[in-house]
Amino acid sequence: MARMNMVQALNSAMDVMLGRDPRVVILGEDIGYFGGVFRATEGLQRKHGEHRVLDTPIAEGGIIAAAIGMGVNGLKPVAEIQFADYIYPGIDQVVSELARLRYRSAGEFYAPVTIRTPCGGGIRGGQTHSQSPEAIFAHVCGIKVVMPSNPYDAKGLLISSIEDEDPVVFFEPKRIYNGPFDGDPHKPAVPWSAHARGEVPDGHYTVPIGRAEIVRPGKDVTVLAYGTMVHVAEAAVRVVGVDAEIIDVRTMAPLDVDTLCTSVCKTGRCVVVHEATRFAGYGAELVATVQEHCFWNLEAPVQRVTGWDTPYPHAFEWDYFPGPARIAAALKSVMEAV
Amino acid sequence: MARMNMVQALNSAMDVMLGRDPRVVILGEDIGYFGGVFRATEGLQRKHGEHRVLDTPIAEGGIIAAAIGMGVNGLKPVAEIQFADYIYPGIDQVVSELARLRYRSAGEFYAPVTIRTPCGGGIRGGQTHSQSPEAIFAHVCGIKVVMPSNPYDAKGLLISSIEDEDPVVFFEPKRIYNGPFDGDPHKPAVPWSAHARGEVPDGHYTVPIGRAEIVRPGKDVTVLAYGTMVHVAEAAVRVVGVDAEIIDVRTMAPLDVDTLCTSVCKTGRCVVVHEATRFAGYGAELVATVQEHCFWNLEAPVQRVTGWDTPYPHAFEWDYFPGPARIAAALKSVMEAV
Amino acid sequence: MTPRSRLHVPLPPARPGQEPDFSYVQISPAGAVNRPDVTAAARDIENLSVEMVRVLGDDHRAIGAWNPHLEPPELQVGLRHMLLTRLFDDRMQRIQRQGRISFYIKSTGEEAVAVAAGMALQPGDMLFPSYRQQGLHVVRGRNLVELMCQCLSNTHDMCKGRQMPIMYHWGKGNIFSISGNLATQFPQAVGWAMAAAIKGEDRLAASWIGEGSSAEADFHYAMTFAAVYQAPVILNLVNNQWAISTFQGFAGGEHRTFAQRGPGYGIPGIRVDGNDFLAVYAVTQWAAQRARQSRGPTLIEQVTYRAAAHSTSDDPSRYRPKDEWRAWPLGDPITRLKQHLITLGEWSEERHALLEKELEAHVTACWKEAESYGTLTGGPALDPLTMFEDVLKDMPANLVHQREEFRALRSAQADASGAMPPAAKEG
Amino acid sequence: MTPRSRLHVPLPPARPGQEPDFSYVQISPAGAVNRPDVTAAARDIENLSVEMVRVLGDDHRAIGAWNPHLEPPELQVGLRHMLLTRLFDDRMQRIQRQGRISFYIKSTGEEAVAVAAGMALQPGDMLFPSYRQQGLHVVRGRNLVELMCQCLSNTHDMCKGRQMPIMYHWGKGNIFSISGNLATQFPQAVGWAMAAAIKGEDRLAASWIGEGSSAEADFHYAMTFAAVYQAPVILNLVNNQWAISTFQGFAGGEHRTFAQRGPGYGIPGIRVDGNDFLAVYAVTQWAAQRARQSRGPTLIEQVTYRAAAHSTSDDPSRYRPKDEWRAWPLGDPITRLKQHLITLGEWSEERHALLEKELEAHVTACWKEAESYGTLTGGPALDPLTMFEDVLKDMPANLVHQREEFRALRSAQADASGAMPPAAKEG
Ligand SMILES: Cc1ncc(C[n+]2csc(CCOP(=O)(O)OP(=O)(O)O)c2C)c(N)n1
Ligand SMILES: Cc1ncc(C[n+]2csc(CCOP(=O)(O)OP(=O)(O)O)c2C)c(N)n1
Ligand SMILES: [Mg+2]
Ligand SMILES: [Mg+2]
Repeated sequence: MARMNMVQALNSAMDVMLGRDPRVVILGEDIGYFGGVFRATEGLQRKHGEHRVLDTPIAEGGIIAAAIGMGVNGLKPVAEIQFADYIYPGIDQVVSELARLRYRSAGEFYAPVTIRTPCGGGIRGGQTHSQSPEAIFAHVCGIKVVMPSNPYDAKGLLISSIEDEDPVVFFEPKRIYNGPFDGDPHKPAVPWSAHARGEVPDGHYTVPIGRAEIVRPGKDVTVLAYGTMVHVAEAAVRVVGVDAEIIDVRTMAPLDVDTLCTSVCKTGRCVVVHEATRFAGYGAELVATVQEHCFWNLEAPVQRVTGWDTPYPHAFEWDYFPGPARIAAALKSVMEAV
Repeated sequence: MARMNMVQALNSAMDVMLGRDPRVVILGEDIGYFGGVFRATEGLQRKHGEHRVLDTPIAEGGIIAAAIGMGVNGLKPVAEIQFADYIYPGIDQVVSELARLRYRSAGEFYAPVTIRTPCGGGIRGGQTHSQSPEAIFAHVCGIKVVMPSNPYDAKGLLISSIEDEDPVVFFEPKRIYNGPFDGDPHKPAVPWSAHARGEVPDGHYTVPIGRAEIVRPGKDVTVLAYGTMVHVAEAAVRVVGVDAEIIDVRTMAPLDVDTLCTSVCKTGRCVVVHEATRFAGYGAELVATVQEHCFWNLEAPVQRVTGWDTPYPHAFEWDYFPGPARIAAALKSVMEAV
Repeated sequence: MTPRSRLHVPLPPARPGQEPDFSYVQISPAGAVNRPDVTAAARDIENLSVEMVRVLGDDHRAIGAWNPHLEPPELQVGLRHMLLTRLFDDRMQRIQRQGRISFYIKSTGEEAVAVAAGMALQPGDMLFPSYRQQGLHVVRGRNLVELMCQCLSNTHDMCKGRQMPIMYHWGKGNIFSISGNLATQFPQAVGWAMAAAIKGEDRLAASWIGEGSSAEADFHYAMTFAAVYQAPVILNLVNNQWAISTFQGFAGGEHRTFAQRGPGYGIPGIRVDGNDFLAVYAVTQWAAQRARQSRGPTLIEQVTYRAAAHSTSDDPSRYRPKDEWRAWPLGDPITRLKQHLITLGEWSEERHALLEKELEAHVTACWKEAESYGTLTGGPALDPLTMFEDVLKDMPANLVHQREEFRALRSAQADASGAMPPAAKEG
Repeated sequence: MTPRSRLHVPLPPARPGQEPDFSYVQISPAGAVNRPDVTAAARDIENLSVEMVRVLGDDHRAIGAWNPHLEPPELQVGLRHMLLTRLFDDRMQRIQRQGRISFYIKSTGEEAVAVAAGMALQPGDMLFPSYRQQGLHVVRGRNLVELMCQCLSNTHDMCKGRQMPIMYHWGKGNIFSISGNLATQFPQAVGWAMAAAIKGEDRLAASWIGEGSSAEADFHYAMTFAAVYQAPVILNLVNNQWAISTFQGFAGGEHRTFAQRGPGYGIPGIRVDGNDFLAVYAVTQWAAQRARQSRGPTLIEQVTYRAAAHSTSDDPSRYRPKDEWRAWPLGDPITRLKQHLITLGEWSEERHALLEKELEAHVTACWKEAESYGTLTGGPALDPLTMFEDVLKDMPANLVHQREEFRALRSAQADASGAMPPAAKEG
C-alpha cells in the first residue's frame, strides 16, 4: 500500500497496465516526453518507450480515430484528451464510430479504447477548461462512462476500463486530483494522504465498472453524487447533520439502478448533485430513474443541485459551483417537505 | 392560405426570409443547384442567386464555422446539415463557439445562425440516418432547440428562428415531411393536405420559440411529445380512449415549463414520449421538471416511452419505433396506478 | 475605385441539357510518367501528383515504366472480378427497383479502383473502404450470397439487420465495417497502420474515400497522423468527379489536383488513371512497397467517373448532362482491360460473352440462395430480439429490461392479435 | 526477410541539457526571394512556400523586392508597438507571479507577427487572432487598461468576468473574441470573409493560429472553404516551433514547411521570416492586395520562435534546452527593427532607452488605473448576478429562476454572516 493522490493513482494504473499487457498504448497531446499537463503520464514514456507512450498532433478527432484503428488492430489504446472541453472536435469518432462499431458489425469488430479526460471546474479555467459533459456521453449508447471520486477508485476503475472490451470515457474531476475538496475554497487544501481512499495498492487491482458505492450509509435521505461532488455532499451532510445515505454513482453508464433505487426506496427522499449545468443534464436521468422506481416511496420531490445553466464563469467560479450551502439548502428542503 | 407539406412549408419560410431580408443566406451540402436531398431548398438558388444560396464542401464543421463568421459579419445564415446524424463533425463549432460567443464576449459578438437538420427514423436509414440528438443540444446552454410537428409550425418556427438573434438548432422530423404519420407503417400514408396544420399562409408569419402548444385538451393524463411523436401520441390516445391532454413541446430549449406543468398539475398523470434513445435523453429532463413542479399532484410515476437504448436498426425500424402500442400501454399503466 | 471582393462559386463544366465538357481533366499519355524508386523522397517526385500515371494506351497496349507486367491469367482474373462486380451491382439495383431491398449504391465505372488495388495488396493487409468499393469483397473471394443477405437484412445478414444495405464488413477477409458517416475510416486506417508499425508487422492498411468526403476533418487527421508517424498506409482518394450533386470543384478540385494535397503534408501524391486496371495495380504495388519498407504513407488520387447515380435515392439527371459518362475521356475500366487482353491475344469477344453469361448465372444463383434466407417481405426472418445485442459486449441492465418489455409487448400483441396489449411489466 | 514497418516518432533537435540545434530551419538570405505580382497564379509561385521572405539583412539594411519602403516614422511606430507589447507582457507575467491575476500568456519574440501584420491592414479589416497576438490590440490603439481589466476580471472587464485572462475581444476595434478552443477562429474568419465577398465589400479578414493547432480540423475547413470560394482572407500560421511541449515536427513540420500546405489546396503559401518586421509587413500587404482584388486567400507561415514559456502554467525547461531561444537564428524582432532604424540614422540607443522608460511608465500608470477598478482580492467587484446574463439575448425562464435562487442564497448567507453582498442591480 502506498499513499497516492489521484494523479499518481492514475499514473500507477497506466504503469501497471503497460507493464502487464503489451497491447496497452497511451497517446495524447503532451503526454509523452513531457508527462502530461497534469502529469498523469509522467515517467511512462521513459519507462515503457516511445512506441508505447505517444505524443500526438493537436487533433482530438485524429487521436480518437487513431485509437480506434489501433484498437481494431489488437491494441488497447488509452487516449488522453487534455481537457474534457476539447473532446468536441473528436466527438464524431466517439459517437458514430467507437460507440457503434460493435453493434453495426454484429460483434465482428470493436475497439477497446479508453478515453481519459479531466473535467470540472476549480482551477480558474473559465468556460473552456471547466466543463463536465458526462450527460452527452451517457446518452450515447455503446460506450461506458465513468467518473471516480478518489485515488483508490481512480486506479481500480482505470484498470477496469483498460481491461474492458467496451469503449470507456473516463472523466477525471481535476479539482480533486490533489485532495478531497469539500467545496470551501477558502479552507486550506486537504491532501489525499489524509483520506482513507488515498491508500492505494501499488500493483494490479480493479474496481468494477457499473457499480455505485454507498460512501455514507444513512436512513433519512439519499444523496446521489459523483466525482468532486461526493466530497462536497459529505461536507454539506455534516453541516446539516442529517442522516443521509450518500451514494457515489461512479459509473454514469451503465447505471447501477439497483443500488440507487434501493437506497431511495428506503429513505424516501433524494437529492441529486452534479457540477455540470442542470438543464437536460445527467441529473435529469437520475431524477427520472428514481421517480420511476421509487415513486410510491418518495416523500418529497427529488431535488437537483447543479451548476447553473450558464458557461463556467472565470471570476465567479465559487458562485457558480454547487457548493455545500446549496446542497444543504436542498437537503433541508427535502427533509422539511410535508 | 395554401396547402403545404412540411418540406414546402420550410421552403416557403426560407423563400420568404430570403425575399424580406437581404442578410439571409442559405448554405449546405447539395442545397443549391440541386435543391437539397429532401428538396427543402428547391428553387431557392435559381430565385435568389448563387451568392444567397450556397452549395458547400462536405464538411459540417466548416459549414457551421463559416456560418458563424457570416453571422458575425452581419448576415443571417441558415445552414443545413443533411442529416442530424452528421452534425457531430460540426459539434465543436456549435458548443464551443456558436453557443458561447455572446456570453464570452459579454454580448459584443454573437452569430444569429439557424442550423436546420432532418432527424428521426422512418426512412429505413439505419443508424446513421435516423438519430434524434436533441438531448445533446438541449444540454448546451446558449442555443435554442426547436422541433416542429406540422407544416404550419414548421414555417412559423423557422421564420422565428431565422429572425432570432440567438442561435437555433432546428430539428426536422423527416418522417412527417409528407404527412402526419400516426405510427402505423402498414396503413396508407396520410398527406398533410388532410390535416388542419397543412394549411399554411403563403407570406410571413411567426410561431413563437419557447412556447409549447396544447394540441388536444384533456383532463385525465398529460402526454408530452414533440415532432413525429405528437401524431403517434394522438393515435394512441384515440385507441385507448382516455381523455388525455397532449402537449406538443415544440421548443426543447428554452422549455415552456409553465404550459407543461400547469397541465400535469391538473391531470396528475404524465407520459413523456420521444423517439430518441431513453437513457439520459431529453425525456429525462421532462420527467425531472414535471416531478419537481408537480410532485404533490402526481398520482402515478411519470412514464417514458422512447426509442430503445440501441442504435436505430435498419431491419427492425418498427420494432424500435415507440409506436402507439407502447404509448397506449404506458397510458393504461399510468391511468391504472393506484 | 475601391477594389471589392466577389464570392467565387465553382461552376461545373456542364449542366443538364448542356454538352459534357471534360477539358478540365489533365491527362498524360500512357507510359509518359516516370516511375521513381520507392525510396524516393516525396519532394523529388511531386510531378506524380500533377501528371497522371497511365499504362494502357489508346492502342490497348501496356507501355511505360509503370507497366506491372502481369501475366495474362492474372489479367483475366482482374477482368472477371470487375465484371462480376458490375453484374452484381446491376442486379442489386434492379432488385432495389423492384422494392426487394431498401437501398443500393453502385460502383459502375469505378471497378478498377477497388479490384486492381485489392489484387495488388496482400490478404493480410487491412482494407478500410467507403461504400463504393464492393470490388474489394469480390477480389478477396467473398461469397456474393453474404453481400446479398446483408442487403436483404435477412437471417444470414452479417450485420444482423442493423445496417442499411451495402454497409458490409468482413473480419476474416480483413475488410473493415463501412460507416454511414463519411471519411471516418481514413484516420482509423492510419491508426491501424500505426499499430502494425508499433508491433513491427509487415501488414499495411489501405483506405478509400471520395473526393467530396476529403473536405471532412478526417481527411486532414489521416494525412497529418500518417505524415507524422510515417504510417504504413495507402490513402486512396477516389475522385469520381461528383459528390451527390456537387462536382469536384466544391471539394477544392478547381485549382489543384487532389493528389497535390499529398506533397503539402510531405506525403507522396500520385495521380492515376483510375479506369486503367494496370495503372491502378502498379501505383498500389508501388505504394505498398513503400509502406512495407518503412517509407511511410502514399496518397493516391484515383481519377475516375461515377457513371451511375449516387445511389438508388438519387437522380443525376437533375444536376448533370444525362449522358455525361459517355464523354468521360478515360473510358470504361472493363472495356479497356478486355481490349488489352484481346490485343494480347489472350481474350476474345466470344470468351467475354461466355464469361458474362457464366457470371450472370452465378449472380442469379446467389440471389436465389440469398432469398431463401429471407427477404423484406417473406421467408425466414431475423429475430428482432437480437436488436438488443452487441450494444456493449455484455448486455447492460437497461437493455435487459427493455428487451423484456419488448418481448412482453410482442407476446401480448400476438395473443390479442389486433387488440391493444396490456401494460408492460415495469409499469 | 520480410520487410517490416517501424513507427516513426518525431524527435526535436535538442532536449534539456543538449545544445540547441536549429539547423533544420531553412533560411533564405535577405532580399533573395522574388516578389511576384499579386495577380500571379498559385501554381507559379510555389517557391514562396519553400524559401523564406526576408527583408532585413545581417547588416540591418532593408533589401530586395519585398522591401515595403516604409517611412521612418512608420518604422518608429512599429518599434513602439512591439516594445509596448513586450513590456506589457513582461509586466503581466510579473503580476501573475505575484498572484494578482490567475494566468497569462506572453508573445515574447513573436511581436512582429502581430504588430507588422496589424499595421499592414486597414482598420475595417476583421482580425481573428489566437491568444498570442495581443500586439494587434496595441496596433489598433487599444487602451491597455482595458486589457488589464480583462485579465483582472474586474468591474471594467470587457468579458464581465467570464473569461480567463487574455481572452480579449474588441467590437469597435474589429478584433474578434478569442476562444479557448484552438483553431476555431480560422474557418470563422473565412466565413466572415465570404460574407464580405457576398456583400461586395472591400474588407478582408485575417486570422492567426499556431503551427500546433494546424493539426485541428478547423485548419482544413478554413483552407478548403477559402480555396473553394476564393475568400478574401489572410490565413496566418504562426510556426513558433513549439506547441506547449511538442516541437513542430508533431504537427507535420518535419517533412515540409507549413506554407507548403497552401499550394496543396491551390492557395499561395508564403514562408516569411516572422521576426523581420519589414518582411511580415510586406507579405501581409501583398496578401491583402490579393484579397481586395478578388484574387482569393493567402496562407502565410510566420517562422518565429516562442521565446517564453507556453503560458504561466508551463515550465519549458522540462522539455527544451533552457536557453534555446538564444540560438534562434532569426534573432529578436525588436532588436532587429531597432538596429535597422539606427542604421538608417533614425534611431539611437538613447532614444530607445527613453522610449522604454516612457512605455514602462505608461504600463505602470495603466496598471494603477486598472487596479482601481478592482482586483482578484480587493476593491470594487463585479456583481456575480451578471453571470446569468448574455447566455441568450433575453434571459430564459430557467436562468431567471436560478438567478433568484442564487440571490436568495446570497442574502441568506449575508444575513447569517453579517457581511453585505454587493447590491443587486436588477429586480
Ligand atoms: C458526415 C457525413 N456528411 C454527409 C453525408 C451525406 N452524404 C453521403 S454520400 C455523400 C457524397 C459523398 O461524395 P464523395 O465523397 O465524392 O463519394 P462518392 O459518393 O462520389 O463515391 C454525402 C454528402 C454523410 N454520409 N456523412
Ligand atoms: C481543442 C483544443 N485542444 C487542446 C488545447 C490545449 N492547448 C492549449 S494551447 C496548446 C498548444 C498550441 O500550440 P500552437 O498552436 O503551436 O500555438 P502556440 O501556443 O505555440 O502559440 C494546447 C495543446 C486547446 N486549448 N484546445
Ligand atoms: Mg465523388
Ligand atoms: Mg506553436
